Amino acid sequence: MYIRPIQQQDLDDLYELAKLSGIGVTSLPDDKAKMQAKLESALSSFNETVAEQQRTYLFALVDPAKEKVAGICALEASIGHNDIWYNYHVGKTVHASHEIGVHKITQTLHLSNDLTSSSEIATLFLTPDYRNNQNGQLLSRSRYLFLAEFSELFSEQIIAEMRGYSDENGRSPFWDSLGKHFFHMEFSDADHLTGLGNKVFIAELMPKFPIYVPMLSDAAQQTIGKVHPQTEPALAMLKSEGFEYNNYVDIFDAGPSVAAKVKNIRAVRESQITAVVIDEQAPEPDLNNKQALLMVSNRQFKDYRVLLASQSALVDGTLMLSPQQATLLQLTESDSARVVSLRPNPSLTPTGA
Amino acid sequence: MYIRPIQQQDLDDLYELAKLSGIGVTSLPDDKAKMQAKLESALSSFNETVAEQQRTYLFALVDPAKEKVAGICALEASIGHNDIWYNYHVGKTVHASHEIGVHKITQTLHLSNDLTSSSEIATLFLTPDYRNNQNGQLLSRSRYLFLAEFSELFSEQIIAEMRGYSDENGRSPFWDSLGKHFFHMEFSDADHLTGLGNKVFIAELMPKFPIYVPMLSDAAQQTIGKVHPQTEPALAMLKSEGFEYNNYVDIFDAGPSVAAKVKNIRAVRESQITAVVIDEQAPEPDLNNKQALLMVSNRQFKDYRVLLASQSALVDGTLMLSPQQATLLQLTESDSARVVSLRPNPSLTPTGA
Amino acid sequence: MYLIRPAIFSDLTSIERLLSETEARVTTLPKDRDQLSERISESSDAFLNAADNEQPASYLFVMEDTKSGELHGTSGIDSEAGNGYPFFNYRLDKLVHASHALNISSKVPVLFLSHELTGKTLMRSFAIDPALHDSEYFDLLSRARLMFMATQAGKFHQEIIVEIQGIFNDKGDCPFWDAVGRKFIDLDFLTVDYYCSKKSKTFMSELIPQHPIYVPLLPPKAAENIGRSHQAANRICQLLYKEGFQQSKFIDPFDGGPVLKCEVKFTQTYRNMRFKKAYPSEVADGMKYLISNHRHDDFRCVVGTLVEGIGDSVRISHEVAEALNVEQGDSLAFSLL
Amino acid sequence: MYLIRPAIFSDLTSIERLLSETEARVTTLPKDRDQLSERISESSDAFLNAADNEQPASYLFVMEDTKSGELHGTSGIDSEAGNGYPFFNYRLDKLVHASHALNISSKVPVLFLSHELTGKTLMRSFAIDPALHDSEYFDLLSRARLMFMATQAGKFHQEIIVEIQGIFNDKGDCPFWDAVGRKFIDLDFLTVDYYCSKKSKTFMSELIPQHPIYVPLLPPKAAENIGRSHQAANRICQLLYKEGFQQSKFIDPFDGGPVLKCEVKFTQTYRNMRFKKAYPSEVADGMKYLISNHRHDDFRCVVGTLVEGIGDSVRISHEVAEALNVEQGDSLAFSLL
Repeated sequence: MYIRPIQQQDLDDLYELAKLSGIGVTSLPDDKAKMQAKLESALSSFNETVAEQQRTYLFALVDPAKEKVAGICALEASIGHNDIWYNYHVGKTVHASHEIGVHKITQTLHLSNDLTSSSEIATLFLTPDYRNNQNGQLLSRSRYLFLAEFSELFSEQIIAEMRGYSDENGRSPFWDSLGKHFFHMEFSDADHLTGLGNKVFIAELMPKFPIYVPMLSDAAQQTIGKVHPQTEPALAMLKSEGFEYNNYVDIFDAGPSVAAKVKNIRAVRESQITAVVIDEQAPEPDLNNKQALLMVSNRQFKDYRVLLASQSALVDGTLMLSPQQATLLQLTESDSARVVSLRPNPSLTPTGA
Repeated sequence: MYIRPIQQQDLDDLYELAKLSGIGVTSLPDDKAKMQAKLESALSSFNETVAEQQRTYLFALVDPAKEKVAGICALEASIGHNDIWYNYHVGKTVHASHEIGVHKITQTLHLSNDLTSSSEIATLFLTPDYRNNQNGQLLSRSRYLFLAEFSELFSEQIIAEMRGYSDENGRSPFWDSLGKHFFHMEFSDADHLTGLGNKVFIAELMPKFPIYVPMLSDAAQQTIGKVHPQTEPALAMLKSEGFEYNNYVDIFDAGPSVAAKVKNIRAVRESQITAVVIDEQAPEPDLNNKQALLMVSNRQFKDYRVLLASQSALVDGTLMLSPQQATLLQLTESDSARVVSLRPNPSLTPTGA
Repeated sequence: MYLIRPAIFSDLTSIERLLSETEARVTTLPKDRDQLSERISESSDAFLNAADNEQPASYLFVMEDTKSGELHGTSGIDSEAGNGYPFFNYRLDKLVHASHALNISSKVPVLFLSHELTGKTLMRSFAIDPALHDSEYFDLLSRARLMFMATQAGKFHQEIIVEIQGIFNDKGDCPFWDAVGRKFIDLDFLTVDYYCSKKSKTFMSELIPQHPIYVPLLPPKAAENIGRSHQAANRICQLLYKEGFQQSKFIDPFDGGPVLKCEVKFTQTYRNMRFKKAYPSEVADGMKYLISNHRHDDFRCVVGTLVEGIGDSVRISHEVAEALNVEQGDSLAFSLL
Repeated sequence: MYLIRPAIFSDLTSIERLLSETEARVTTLPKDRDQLSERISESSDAFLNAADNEQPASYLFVMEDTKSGELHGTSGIDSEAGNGYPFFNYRLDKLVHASHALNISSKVPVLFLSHELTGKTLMRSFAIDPALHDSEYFDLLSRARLMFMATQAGKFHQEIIVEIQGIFNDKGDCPFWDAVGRKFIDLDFLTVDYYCSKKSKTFMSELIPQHPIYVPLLPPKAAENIGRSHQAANRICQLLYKEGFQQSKFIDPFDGGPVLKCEVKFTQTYRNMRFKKAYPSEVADGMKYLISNHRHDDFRCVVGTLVEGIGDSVRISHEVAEALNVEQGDSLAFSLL
């Protein structure tokens, strides 16, 4: 399996993915024309025919045996330039008086566009058949090597928005307590509209003044900044790379946004550039030994490639690749590679992380 | 020179310091009764006779030759519980329309109490006579070893508020463009009132609605988040420890607040616990060799002590102290110490920091 | 005969007794003796200080039974609501939330904290002996203030406001307070009410939420009570609406009760008011009127009968003349009861 | 004779020519032909749709010289300001900033974005041939709308509002815009004005700052112009104030010009209005009146003379009768010019 930029020929595969993804992954439109538009936007990003801050980099996880797309992931160079980007900023308001012995800290939600111009860890979807062999980890974390290589194309800060809590029936207590009063529709409908790229209605209908959290239902209060149970693993992965909750939440379901400085992301900070040796004897990666895997990128932009190698292939700053690996990576011995361990070394994780 | 908690006997020395500090250091009241109150608050913090979040830990830099206080510094356990803690949160507001090709990002100042319950790197003052021999560095950074040792007494996040820009005549362009319209007084008067602990008038007179930055004078706009030239070194020191501007500024002069997670502060993260050996042969610290100095704390609470030792005194996790050093630190060979290099190793500073 | 006159210091204990007997909430009169005494002293200054229009003045009247000398009610006027500080209310406004794209439009009611009523004339501190609640002396006690304002043209803002108590019960349950202020000041309504009288309403108002409140986010019971008055206020509301008062967009920030407003010159009392000279007489039949003297420092008002003729004087009974402290030829004001 | 009547589709080119000649800013009439034609079509629907009060209606009148057939003016009414969407204004309010501790108190003027005028009756789209600016036909063109509203009781919100143009010059310098909106939409005032006519004012208003604006933070030139009208509006202001309109707390969010308001029933036109039967006659002397028929779908209004007698009909000239399309016995409304 390897990672490469999305290509025009992937359209049918993408459309398959979209149908599989169903609701919940609103960024994969279940509509061929829209999917083509999304694809073209990605192609022009890699072709550098659009301004840097307009770019969406879309990557495919490819099964080389079938040349079939098994999953996709994306990086947004800079958010909030085509649409307005909304979050609630979770602030504090204190009411206090010495005289009558009152001191109360309450949370307040401020409608904000503060995250505008951040970069974003966006869409990720992996076909169920391929949810094994570290494919999810590779697909998600491969982006950090791209960030490390081309940091000048991204903002200093990068964020990821996490799906918020909803119950088994898809009901969001936060929506029911807040958004519903203003949008007069169900959460799933609002979510669907946003997924279609229709965001103007948000500005039109959203309450503009701050919302006092104590005025929401108890259930709603408890979901502020809480992720959907299915999103816990993704959150854990981001946290392991150094992302932290930044006090911004989604305006619909109050799912948290997490943020990091690009330079501080574990996989960016720890990645290193190595010489390349091509050798039939290169060790095969053992996909069951999670801690013994390396991500290797070819450091190229238009022909960006990432795959997994064995930690033992890296000796004294030189990476040994098999001819097959080198071919997939489009690397020769005169090239260099960028590598980092697939997962953080648990013993090196900062004590309090 | 060594660091220890402030003591009742220091009152006269403190009063001397307050007179020397003049205006600009509003947290050192030039009034004996108020100074005594401040002292008592610190004593009860170290005696643990007040609740944890009410505590202010005040430390003295002492010249052992004269047993005289040469400087002081403080840690606030949790801010905003006695008074309301105000900042402006610097947010973004986007006005956009595809139809007429408008997309404008403007800054907005939101009056907030968001930093309430953070810990704070507070007061620091060093007598001019002692501004040499790394005394300033020791005084400031010794606090991190206290944080490392007693992190359970502090919040996860710690902040420091930096003095904002004002010109040679003490005029703050930010104040002149904003605060003055509501307070009808000069910056220095408002600053003085706050220093006296009178903060109620802020809630009474401060504008409560967000302020659009483009509506302020150009000079005021430029000072948002900018420190006073004299505060640049302090800011650099905090940044070298991992503090970063957090988009909160002072409501009067727009000086930035910087923040870090306690666990991520360089001197906290890198500090280590060592065994202690007492030996006449212990190397003397070379105070001119900035990179070769260690801060050593005795890990005690009420009798907290810190001083500088030589890097070469630390070998294989054991610290060699001279008898004099051991006495000042109140350490015996059965005790352990916590040590960290006084300054970050420049070659280990993260690339982008 | 019941006489309205300025409160004086020796009324202190009588007022205290009166307040303990009345059921109505009178947040604007403190039950604390020191503060009550200060209120009386401020009022005395206000009545004496006829020349100075610059300072806010706080007037307190009492209703005295001239036979027994006992007090049966109090009523007051602040020449400037807030007394120089912000006078807080919530202002009910509607925002239109409409989407072109979705073709929907709805009006969302929102409560905005407002100082707009600051500086207007405030009628307050109304408390009456329950035995007189359904009598004409209820009208006398309340409307005497309009007589005073009308005779002292120029000393008062032309717009008068009155805060009417909102919905709460004896146990201190107040749906509006419980849903709004209590989320920020965790005290029950009766305690807050007590602080409002003791500490000043402004002080308390500064503690309540400053950002606008979206009504749809309130529990229905709280939302329903916005602008609703307590049934104990029916009598005063009936009187005020008849005078020409109307419900405003403002409500009390604590209990959600309505603020009524009217311009002095549009009140029935003012419109029906006439000025003539007093002619004390044995015979003084006719319709019932509120009759007052024309003095600022020693204003007095009673209910009496008279016949308005075409001359510049009217006959009033000797008893009325004595109560009002007027002699033949002194100015009188009167308005139909 | 100048006749006010509903705009019809064949007026399109004449209205275009008229707009190009008038100096006044008429943001509510688009200069774009397609949009203008749509406005006329909406208006025609409004006039025909007498039965339906539920939908917002947008009426457009023209003033025609019945001799030449040429148009000399337009004026309009929106039955609901905002036409179902928010109608944006800034509302000028004052907040009291007072400190007990420091014993200071000041009132800070603040502009709040408000939808409060949404749904009220809006008079708009007034444009007149400059040659008629100082004539009585200026009154006719404007006040005919009040005649229409008065004859169609129940179809309009009782409160009428009019936006008066604020201070700006031909070069597009507009101190209020430059200090407020332009900080967020970097277009000069004339461009914005153009978009307001082309795109709809609501569309533009959604782009301007939503948070309240503290007036002390504005440059003095901008602050001074809050609620000030352009001198080109003197004539219309004079007329409206005479009618009984008053300045409200609201201003235009773009140029800061005042919004005037009045209840229909308090306008002079309405107060002086009488309804009688038409009696076309050779002799029709008397004072000058606005005279209109009583029809919704084909409303007409002119200036004519008549003598109001005691009977239920009045004599009007044949010319007036013909212009109004009334015959003997048909209903007439008239109000003193």
